Amino acid sequence: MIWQLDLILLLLVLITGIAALSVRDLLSSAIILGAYSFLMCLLWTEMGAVDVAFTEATVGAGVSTVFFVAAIYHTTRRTKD
Amino acid sequence: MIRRNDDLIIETLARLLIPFIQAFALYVLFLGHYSPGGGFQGGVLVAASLILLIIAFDLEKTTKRFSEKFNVICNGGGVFIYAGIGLLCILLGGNLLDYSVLSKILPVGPEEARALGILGVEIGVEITVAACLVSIFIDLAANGEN
Amino acid sequence: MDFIIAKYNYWIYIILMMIGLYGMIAKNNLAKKVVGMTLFQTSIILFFISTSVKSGGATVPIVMGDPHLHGHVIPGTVHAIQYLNPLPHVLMLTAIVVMVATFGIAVALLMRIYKRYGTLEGDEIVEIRKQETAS
Amino acid sequence: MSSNYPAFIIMVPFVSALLIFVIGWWNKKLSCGLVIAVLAAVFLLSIGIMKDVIANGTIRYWLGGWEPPWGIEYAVDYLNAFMLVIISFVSLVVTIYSKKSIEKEIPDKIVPFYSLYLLLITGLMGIVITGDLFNVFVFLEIAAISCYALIAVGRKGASYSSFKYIVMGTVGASFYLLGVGYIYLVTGSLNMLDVAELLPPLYDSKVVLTAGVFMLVGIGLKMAVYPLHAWAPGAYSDAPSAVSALIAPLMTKVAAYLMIRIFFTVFKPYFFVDVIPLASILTWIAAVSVIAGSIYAIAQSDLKKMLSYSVVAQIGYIALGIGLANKAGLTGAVLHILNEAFTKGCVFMVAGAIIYKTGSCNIVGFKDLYRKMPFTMSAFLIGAFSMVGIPPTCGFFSKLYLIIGSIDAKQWIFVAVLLTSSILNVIYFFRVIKIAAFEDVIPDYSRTTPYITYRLDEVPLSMLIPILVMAAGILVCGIFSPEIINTVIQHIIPASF
Amino acid sequence: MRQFLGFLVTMVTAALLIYSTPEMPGWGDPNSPASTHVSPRYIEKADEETHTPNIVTAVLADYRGYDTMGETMVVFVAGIGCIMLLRRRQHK
Repeated sequence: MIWQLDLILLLLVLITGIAALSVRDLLSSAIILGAYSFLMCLLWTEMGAVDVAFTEATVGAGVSTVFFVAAIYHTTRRTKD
Repeated sequence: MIRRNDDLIIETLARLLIPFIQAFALYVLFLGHYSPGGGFQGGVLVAASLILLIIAFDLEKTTKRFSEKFNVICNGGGVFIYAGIGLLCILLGGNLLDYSVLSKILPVGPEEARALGILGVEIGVEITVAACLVSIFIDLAANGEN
Repeated sequence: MDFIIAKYNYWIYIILMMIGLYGMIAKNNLAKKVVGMTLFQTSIILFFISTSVKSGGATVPIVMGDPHLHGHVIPGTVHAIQYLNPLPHVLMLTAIVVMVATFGIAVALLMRIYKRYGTLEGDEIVEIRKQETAS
Repeated sequence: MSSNYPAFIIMVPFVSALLIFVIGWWNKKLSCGLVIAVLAAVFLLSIGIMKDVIANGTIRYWLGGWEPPWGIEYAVDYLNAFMLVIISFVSLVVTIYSKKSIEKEIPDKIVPFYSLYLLLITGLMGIVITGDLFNVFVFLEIAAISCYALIAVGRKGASYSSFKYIVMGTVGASFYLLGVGYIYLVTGSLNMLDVAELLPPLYDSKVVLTAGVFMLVGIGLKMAVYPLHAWAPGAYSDAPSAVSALIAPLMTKVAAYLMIRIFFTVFKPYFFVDVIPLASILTWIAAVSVIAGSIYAIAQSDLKKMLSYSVVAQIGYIALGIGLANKAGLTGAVLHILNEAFTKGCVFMVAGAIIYKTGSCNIVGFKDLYRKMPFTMSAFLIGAFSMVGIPPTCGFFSKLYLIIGSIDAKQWIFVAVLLTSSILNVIYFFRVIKIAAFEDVIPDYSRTTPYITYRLDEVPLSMLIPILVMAAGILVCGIFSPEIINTVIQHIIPASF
Repeated sequence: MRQFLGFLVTMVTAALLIYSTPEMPGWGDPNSPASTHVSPRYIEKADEETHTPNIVTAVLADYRGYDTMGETMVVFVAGIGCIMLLRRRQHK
């Protein structure tokens, strides 16, 4: 456990989390959410939860981003907030 | 969403990558006892490879190979393997999901029987997860038009 | 100050959870609510994983096997202090699966809603619904 | 084999949910028959468990053969067995009813519908039977996710109601999970009975307090008590009529069961009464819930919407009984769960029958319904009597116990709240009955035969019989309520009362 | 209004969480109850009792296998739910 790395990752997670919620374009939001999931997965690897990190990498950064993009393709990218 | 687009680079890359992804998925499944991984992660990887197939080629062609009926059978079949192993344990005189009684029908001791039970269960999880995630993706991508 | 640093993981998880919760309640766009939902659920997973950490040289919860025993160990030689707590990891694997299932259903619903109302903004949908009941 | 009943009661509906697809490909119409057969078997199993519990006391069943707290266990006591019987019976009756109504409402999706329907019932039974805190979360999500999908195929605009339910339901389940996490952090265990032993020395800890608050808020969201009820009216009224007849009686009541479990088993009763005053806060919330739900119900012109707000009001009664935390109050709460299961099942099925016949359930259009559908509407009358609390029905007895409980706790204001709510119930139910029974359609004199001839226009028998069974159930439970209390409910009350 | 409600709910929840954080066991404390009550048995006995060196897999599929069955059920429910929500043509 290296606390400097830990802290940097936590800050990045916070930044991407806020960005995913506040960006005014749903497609960007989906991609940032994927990045968020991937950073979260790095954080968990760093904490030693390898199985959980593996799952999050495949599910959060992979499949759910694909689902979200597919849904946005059929709906709209527009968002007011 | 997904139409035929004839992009040579993407198709070749997909052809190259998909076998490796699926082999890695099997590796993750069978080495789940010794390294990170297991049924769920393997299943998601299989689903990812199939989604790549759908994106690189087209949806209609893939769903022809991969009928809805087959998908639902896989979907339920995986869960059925899990539940079946659990119920088999009851038939052999144990509690639900007590894999150690599998040693009565397998030529191994109760501890190895547990390991084998875990493996069987993980295979069921892998099939279900792969089929389900692909089915959700097809539904989302086709938007009800398939 | 000391106590902020000693538990910074917990503080970050609280902040993250608040971001997610605020997004779920205050955002008007339904897709943004789904994004908030994901953030909220991930923060809870972060909390659980944080509880599993043990300082003092504990490693990932995979037993270091003896190559002569096919990767297994002699019983009684493993001590709890050497490895991280595996139980929160197990629980969170299940929680992630639940998360992706909820996400799938929510996204499918988003598409149905868009097909019906032609928009994803919450207030516009409420407006259309009001007109429907009035007529 | 009988020792494995608790395992079979989950596995039988679960495996059948997979088999429905096989049978559905062969013949679509058979899928409903299979569900009925399965639920009949489940009902017999739950009766078997109930008998076993009455004969031998609590059943402990170790899943996977691992002793608790390492493995997951079922700990089936009187309360679990009682809830199992209620769930299996109500779902059996509603399934018989659902055949015709689903064939009319969503004819193209019968097979996946019944599969999800069985999984929803599996989820509800899983919540009720298990003795592990995290396992409750898993089954809560199974029930909730299948419920989201089932609601969304209902009448126009159901998908938005379902989305609202997803957002609030996820917050509820996640809060519950967070509470479980806090409990795990301080005790290191997830087994309910083990946690109950480990917690008392830690009652001063702020972590335990937070855990309790989060779990109760999460369950409150699932239960739809007043300030957290926003999802309930839309979800219940927009769902297909068979689904609303299933979830309105069962979903919130299972959450109420969970609240009783957390209040009185996981935490000792004195924690919420003496250590932190959460119980009295709950009673006040419940009182507000009762009054607000009734007032909202009066304002509705749609029958299903009115009944949905009435669910919010009635769940307030149960929360009030739990929050009073004395013998009569808890008896009233548990009896009211039984009463609500029958009453809400009955009136929602009547609403579905009216939709089946007339296509809408706006109250203004109910004129002459008593002449056209006399049996259905008399069942509605019995349901209304039970909701108001008129003596031979079960609602009278549960309300009586709640009033006795309030008097025991010296909370006179709650007595007033309960009586007021009865009056409000009279207002909103008898408005419906007045239109349906006494307002005639104005004869059209310009036509050659001005007087309308009244024909009997009842729903099909397979829909009518379940409605009448439910109505009979309300009366039977009312008449035999002393026996029910003596054989079952008095064992549910914790010994410290 | 919605923003205000969101802010209020968020602040109340945050206040409750922050209020309880100081009393939590320290982060990474090997003697916290979570690490000493149930989990040591898994770590020490998992390989011996199930012949599975990956403790997470052993606990996931064996000690708490019933949870995992529920998890599979959840995935199945999501798949069927999406079929029901989005697929227009009946599969025959």
